[in-house]
Amino acid sequence: MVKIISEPIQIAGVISLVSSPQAGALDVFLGVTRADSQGREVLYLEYETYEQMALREMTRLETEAREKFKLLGSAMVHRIGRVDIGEASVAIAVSSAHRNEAFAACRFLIDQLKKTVPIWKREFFADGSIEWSGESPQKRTEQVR
Amino acid sequence: MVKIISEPIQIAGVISLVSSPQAGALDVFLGVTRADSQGREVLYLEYETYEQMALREMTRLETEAREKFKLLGSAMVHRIGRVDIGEASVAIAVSSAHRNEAFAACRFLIDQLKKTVPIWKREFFADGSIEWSGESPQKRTEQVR
Amino acid sequence: MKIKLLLFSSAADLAGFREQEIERDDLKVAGNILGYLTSLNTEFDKWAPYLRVAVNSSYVDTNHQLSDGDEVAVIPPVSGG
Amino acid sequence: MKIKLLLFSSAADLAGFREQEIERDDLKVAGNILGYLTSLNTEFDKWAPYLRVAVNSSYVDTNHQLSDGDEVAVIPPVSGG
Repeated sequence: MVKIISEPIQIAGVISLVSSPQAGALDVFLGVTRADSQGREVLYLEYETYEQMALREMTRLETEAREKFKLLGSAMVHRIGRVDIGEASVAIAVSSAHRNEAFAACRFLIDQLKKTVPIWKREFFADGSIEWSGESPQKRTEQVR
Repeated sequence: MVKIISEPIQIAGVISLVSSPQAGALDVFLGVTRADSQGREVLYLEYETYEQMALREMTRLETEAREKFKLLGSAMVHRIGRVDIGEASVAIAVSSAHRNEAFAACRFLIDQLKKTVPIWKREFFADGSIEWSGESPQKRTEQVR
Repeated sequence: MKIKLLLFSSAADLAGFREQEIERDDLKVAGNILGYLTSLNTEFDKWAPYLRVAVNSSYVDTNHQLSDGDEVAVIPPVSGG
Repeated sequence: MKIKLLLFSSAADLAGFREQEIERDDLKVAGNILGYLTSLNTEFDKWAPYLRVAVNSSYVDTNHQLSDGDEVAVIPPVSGG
């Protein structure tokens, strides 16, 4: 089950999506907006997405995770639009009979989501600047310096 | 923050215990009653504890986890008494700046809890039998056979 | 070739638009879209190593053959999560 | 030596009680409590390798010296989680 929403993520609802009488272990990961980004104060974030493709990629990742790990349920919910400090931008929940698979699958899904799902984060800093997060030619140049 | 309770675990409440403006990652593990225990149908579980020592052990584990990993918050809640199929017996939540620490600390805490915290599970099977879970001389003999 | 071009994030900022219907003879494969963008803003030249192209919601190689009516998206480095 | 003995889980089932105040001269170290339990039910002999002892809510070695007033708990293999 994958979703992209503009409202706050209701974590209890995400968990209920993966419950199963066979499940002995649930792992839930939340990615949350931090007040600090590499030493700079952040006021809030804004996320945008290519929604149709993002849903497709997330579904593909779920299918891959269900093949790699013995999952009973999985859910990936990403929030877009403005996300304030302390609020969750993403929730990933998985259930399995035992905890090894739950931890491994949850980790796999968040790692892959961050690599391939077309969602972009814009950081609104306390100093007034606004920047897209992620790799860019500018950042590469700064790193080389 | 550690707790032993007799009521259903309210997961949103557990998560709120570990939130922090510096947290970028939260991992939450739930241990849930399964309908199946090594091929036998389970109706429900009952947990008992040596409460004073269990709270002390859980606090010790939290302290150890906070030293090993860069945690911003942690919470361990174990339910005792009857726990029905699909209900959580334990919830562990941790928060950290980045996800590596959150996943590793959550895994550490559930692994250690299962080794040292004085809590015992009794399985009520569909066939009417009732058994304490965990190692015993009887089970060892059965394994050797 | 007639396609629908979608730009996101920093790529949309560089181009100054997010969506455009384009019809051009020099669009044969997915990689050609980067040449088109560079003709609009030379900054795209530096960005080329960072951009991926998706056709009809799937990532494709730069030599993927385009077809009339394709939805072609330029995907800057993602930063969800 | 006068102590408060706490038994849990399968250990309580074997002994037939969960809590007892006991005063005995042969209780010097934590391990002695297992001898006392075996005198009540010989099954405890088989269980000995599986049981840990805690004094005042901390695990101790079997050679830990007991003191008057200690709360001594017999901890069968735990199964929380």
